[in-house]
Amino acid sequence: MERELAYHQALSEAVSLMMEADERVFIFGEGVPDPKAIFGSTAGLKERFGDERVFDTPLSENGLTGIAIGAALAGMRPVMTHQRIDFALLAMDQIVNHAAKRCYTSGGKQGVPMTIRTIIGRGWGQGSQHSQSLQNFFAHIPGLKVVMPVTPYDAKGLLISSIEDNNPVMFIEHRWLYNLTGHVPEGIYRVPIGPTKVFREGKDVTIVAISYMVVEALRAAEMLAETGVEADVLAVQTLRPFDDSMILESASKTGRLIVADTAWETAGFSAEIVARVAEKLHGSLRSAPKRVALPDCPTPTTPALANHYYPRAGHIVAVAREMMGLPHEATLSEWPTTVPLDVPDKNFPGPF
Amino acid sequence: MERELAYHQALSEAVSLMMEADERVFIFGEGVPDPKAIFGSTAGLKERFGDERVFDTPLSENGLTGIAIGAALAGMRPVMTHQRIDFALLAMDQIVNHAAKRCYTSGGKQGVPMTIRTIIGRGWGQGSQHSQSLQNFFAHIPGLKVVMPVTPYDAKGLLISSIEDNNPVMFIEHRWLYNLTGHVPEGIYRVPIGPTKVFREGKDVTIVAISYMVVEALRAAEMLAETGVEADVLAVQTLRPFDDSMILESASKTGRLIVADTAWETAGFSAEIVARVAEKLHGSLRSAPKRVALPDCPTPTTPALANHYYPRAGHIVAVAREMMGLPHEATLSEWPTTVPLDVPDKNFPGPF
Amino acid sequence: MKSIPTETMRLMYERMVLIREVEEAIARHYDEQEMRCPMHLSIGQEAVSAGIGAALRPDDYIFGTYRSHGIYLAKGGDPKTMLAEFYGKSTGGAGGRAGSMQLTAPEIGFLCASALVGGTIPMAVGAALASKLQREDRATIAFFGDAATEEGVWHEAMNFAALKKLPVVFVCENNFFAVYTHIAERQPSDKIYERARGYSMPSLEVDGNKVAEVFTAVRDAVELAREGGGPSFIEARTYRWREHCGPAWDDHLDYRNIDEAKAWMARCPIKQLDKQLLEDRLMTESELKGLHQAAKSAAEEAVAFAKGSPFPQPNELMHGVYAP
Amino acid sequence: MKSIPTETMRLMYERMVLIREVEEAIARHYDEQEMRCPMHLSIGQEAVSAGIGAALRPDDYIFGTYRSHGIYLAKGGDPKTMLAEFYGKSTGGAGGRAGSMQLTAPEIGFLCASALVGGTIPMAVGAALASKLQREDRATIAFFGDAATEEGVWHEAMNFAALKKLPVVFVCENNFFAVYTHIAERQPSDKIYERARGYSMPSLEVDGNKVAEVFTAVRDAVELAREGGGPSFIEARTYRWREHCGPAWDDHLDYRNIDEAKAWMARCPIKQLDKQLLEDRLMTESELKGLHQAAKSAAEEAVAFAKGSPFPQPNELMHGVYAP
Ligand SMILES: Cc1ncc(C[n+]2csc(CCOP(=O)(O)OP(=O)(O)O)c2C)c(N)n1
Ligand SMILES: Cc1ncc(C[n+]2csc(CCOP(=O)(O)OP(=O)(O)O)c2C)c(N)n1
Ligand SMILES: [Mg+2]
Ligand SMILES: [Mg+2]
Repeated sequence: MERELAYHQALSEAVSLMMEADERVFIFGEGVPDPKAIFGSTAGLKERFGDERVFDTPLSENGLTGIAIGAALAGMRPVMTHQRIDFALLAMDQIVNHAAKRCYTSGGKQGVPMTIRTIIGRGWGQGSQHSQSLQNFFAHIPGLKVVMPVTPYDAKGLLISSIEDNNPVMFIEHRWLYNLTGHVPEGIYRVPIGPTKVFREGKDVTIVAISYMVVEALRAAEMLAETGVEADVLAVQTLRPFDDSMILESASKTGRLIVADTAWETAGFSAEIVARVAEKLHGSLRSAPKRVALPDCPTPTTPALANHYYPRAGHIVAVAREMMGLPHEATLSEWPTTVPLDVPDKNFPGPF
Repeated sequence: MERELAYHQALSEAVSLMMEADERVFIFGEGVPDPKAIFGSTAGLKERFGDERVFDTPLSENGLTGIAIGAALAGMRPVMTHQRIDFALLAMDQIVNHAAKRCYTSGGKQGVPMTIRTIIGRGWGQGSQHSQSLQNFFAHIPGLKVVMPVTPYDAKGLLISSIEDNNPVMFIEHRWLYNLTGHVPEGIYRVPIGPTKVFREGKDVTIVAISYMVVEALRAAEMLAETGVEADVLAVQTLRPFDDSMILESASKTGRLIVADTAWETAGFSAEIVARVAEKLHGSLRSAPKRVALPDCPTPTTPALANHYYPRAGHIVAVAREMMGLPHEATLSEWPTTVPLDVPDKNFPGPF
Repeated sequence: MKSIPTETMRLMYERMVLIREVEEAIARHYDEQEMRCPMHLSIGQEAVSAGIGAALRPDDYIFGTYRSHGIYLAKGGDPKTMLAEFYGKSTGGAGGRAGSMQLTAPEIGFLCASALVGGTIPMAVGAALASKLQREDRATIAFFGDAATEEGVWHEAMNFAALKKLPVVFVCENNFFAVYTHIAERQPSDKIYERARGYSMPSLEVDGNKVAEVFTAVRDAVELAREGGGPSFIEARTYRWREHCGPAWDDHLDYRNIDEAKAWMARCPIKQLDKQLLEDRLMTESELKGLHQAAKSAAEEAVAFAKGSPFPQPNELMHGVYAP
Repeated sequence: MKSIPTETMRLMYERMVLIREVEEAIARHYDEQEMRCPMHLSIGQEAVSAGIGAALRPDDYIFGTYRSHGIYLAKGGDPKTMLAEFYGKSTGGAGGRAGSMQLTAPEIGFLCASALVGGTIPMAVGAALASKLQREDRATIAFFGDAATEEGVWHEAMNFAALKKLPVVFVCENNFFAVYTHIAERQPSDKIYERARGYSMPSLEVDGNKVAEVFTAVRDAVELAREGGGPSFIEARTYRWREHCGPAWDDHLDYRNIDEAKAWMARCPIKQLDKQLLEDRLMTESELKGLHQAAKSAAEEAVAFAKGSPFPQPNELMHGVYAP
């Protein structure tokens, strides 16, 4: 039977294999070698490769990012972690002004082979400063690559591709995917940076999702299938460079587009997806495209409000049915109030 | 005859009047009181109000932004400057994680009445680290307000509104607008934060522009008018909170939408505008909407490449004519190679 | 060194006990999973907060961290609204929008806490700048941990405060750890106050488990600030007992020297003061018991109040994003 | 203090003169408006660059600032490709994509310059980390101005370099100004090397207009770095002659003390060395003249080369955004 790994295990395996294969690879960041090992995603690395290639750091996000750039310019392939993407905001100068510009401004002479692993999340009272989904900041910047893996298989394959890439890669993981398990082959394999991935095929509606929202989209597709609506579910696992071909193909087939993002709707990457379809498939959509994303407010800590802040499968279902001209089905779009909605699964103790 | 002021004079007058009217207002930033006075936009303030309320600073963008937030929480109304928006990347933690969240996370108890004046630009070899248009970073963040004035009149009126606002306002100016002159009334007046402004009316095509691109859009409208095409020209002077009503009205009237932005096209605010129209005016556009913005590459310093990097009136004209089904008119869309294209006007000596 | 008035000693003791009991109550109830937000306890570090709180006027400001239950209570914060906030109720200080990490109470001068390490340090300097511009003799405390001094913004804030001689006191609670990472893996020396000397301001080290030492140092620094003498830096060396985040004990994770931990616990700031107060006959056994009892019931009352309070309504989600 | 070999003195002199002449050529031609990018000259500060350059091996690294013509030439950079870059030509070091502010030349170990103050300081530390991991005895220079030490990232880089004992030398070119703003308006003290002492690394001050002093300090620090002794900090005090950005004189703007400026110019690093070389009979009048002439023509040759070179083609706009 096929080997199954959890998302976080797939991540550490990818780094472990690359460190074994290439001595230029090393990993560092706040908490990397500590007992929690970035939610398990760096587990075993220090024991395996020693504290020179796997090390903890001071709390200096901007400096550490610059240090990674410098090491990359000097022939290394650093993997660094910002445990939460909110912390990466301290490093925007190094990421956007420096890493992203280096290759072009050296006339193509220099590459910056570095991977920045960072995590987005939701729920469990993390609140406004520990749960933002800032992927669009990076998707807007030429010179960066932006990768957001969904499955354990993709997490490992895309992380390997990112570490081998000669450019700065923002590798954005989702905390609610960490315990997701799935088949992960042994050894080194690559999932190419770029293509959008088809998770499910259907003729009626196209659901394009990002990161954890793919899970909600697949749940929605299940629920829709029960009522005879067949959805195409596509995952944008690379936001930059963005390849819209699969999306255009699917949307022209179904004539209906829903974009589900973990980020705020306004000025988020979901707008780019809708805009591409509007520009390139003018007149071929049967109904107005729609985004399922966050409302314009910071994340509240209390579940009483957070439960009404985060979009779920039910919201996607409701939108899809409306597009199909089907009546609103409360039972499908309302969520069960019996289980807590602020955790990925009921065994989750919190905090993150 | 009406009083005319340059954009930069309008800015300093706004601050001067507010400092006179409200002793809680003060202004600081790198170079604020120096001989160049932020390209003239803070001229005379130190002489007028002294060096306690008008002062220069160390080079500490993140710290200074936090200092402004703290002063605002303690009852002041700071105006601070980041002379280039690229420098504001060092302050993203304070702006996005802190200023933007404070009101909501205090349960509405605290406001953060601060104005961050920052400048975007183009051309004259500023290159990849001194010419970015990063407005969409801020437009994406609930809790911030984002203002981008076009005319001297709006610059003064919107800056006064921003200083009086009880929330953090990103006030984004464009270097190429600094010498633009126009009528500016004496005394305190307000231009409300929010509404989109109509600069010109026409029935054939809607051109929505941001910041300096409004100037190019108006030139394009002139050129189009000569060939019988009448354009609506709208300026989005407030990106957040974003009011799309005028845009929807205009687009449903003309059935054609062009969005001209100073930023990169991919994942920029121009995508949000196109997405809004696609979602809310489904089926009512006669041709595919189009964005006129920057290609996916960092800013080159050499004019030989920069001339092909920045969009101008001619590009807008070409797109509009294509939408109208009119033949391509090289004479309209090509630019004169006789004058340098990397300066706002031929008298400009550079550098910025 | 000026002597410390008896009522100040009593006040500080009372507050240390309140902090201890309230956090123990949080620890007792946390596993009920009704406080659904990350929680960083100050148990073992109470003397730093109590010493600061007693040295301040009600109108002085404090800026804190995600580990601020202690200074909130030491500044006179209400346990009820704090617990209600943790329970996500509309009676919470921020109506359930802040949780523990962003605990804020402008009404007592506790202007901001942050889930970002170092995030509030420059804000404290900004508030001090405001006081100077307003010609008020108010002092501001910037309260943060040892790892916060590794953030560039600490350096920027220190430089600016010294440059402008602002009435701010930087109090660094050095408990030697950032989560599981010892300071030796983060800084070349653990004597943070020595580095602070490079900023042209008075800088000293105190025993953070001796509330009298903390109080005296902060009182003098605050006095200096009020007189226009500019900022000071105080490193209070102490130790965290429980896990970094959450109510449990985590020594099984083996990230710190157990003997070191035991030694620090033996130097419990409350027990040390117990003995002294009794020896100096400032309080009797029964008075002390009484204080502990009172604190414990205040804590449980706060929990009961929180549990009994209503949740905010869904339609309030978008309230308060912008100030009117 | 080890004595400095004659050929090293000659080399440093030669390079100071080359820097001076190349920048004078830039100043002469700038108004032709063909170099269409911001330009920050090092005239008056040549000794710092020359001293650094002479203390390094070809395989050592330098990270600089937007004011790096000096260290580029001092590290052995080709004036032709530099000028061509300023003229925006395809023969420029970066094919016209970098201009002056982001001058880069990996081929000579000049790995990065930045238009962001302080931006390359952590990169230098990262390159030093790479050398350590690669078991190479290469040294890296972090070159920056006085105001760069106000940026948080300087603090973060200093702390990390000291923590890991990395082979990096921080050289701060203190010319007392950030654009028009004197250091007194930015830092409580102008003795930056004193603050650097707080980072557990050797820190000293040198006369930045005396190339021998700079050379000796950098040579010793580089030696220490190669031996695994960790980082050092060197403050080289010097003075900028022309305007902050551009080729003009700007004393009419009255932002600095004219006598102070005159005094510094009287202490011109090149003139001082002239005298010494002649006194010590290391060079003759005519040799010196010869060097100046050679430098001047090298500069004009570079300008001619740049002017004669082709511009990049429009279709190259998107080339090199990503590395293959
Ligand atoms: C900018 C930033 N980086 C990292 C973190 C993750 N984090 C939260 S608390 C903490 C440890 C901080 O240690 P210290 O400053 O000593 O305070 P203590 O927790 O010991 O009281 C870290 C690394 C964060 N919240 N913010
Ligand atoms: C992060 C950042 N802030 C501000 C600026 C604007 N700026 C460019 S050079 C300069 C002065 C820097 O002074 P210093 O570090 O002493 O170097 P010098 O120019 O004197 O060589 C400033 C403020 C910038 N380029 N980057
Ligand atoms: Mg600590
Ligand atoms: Mg300087």
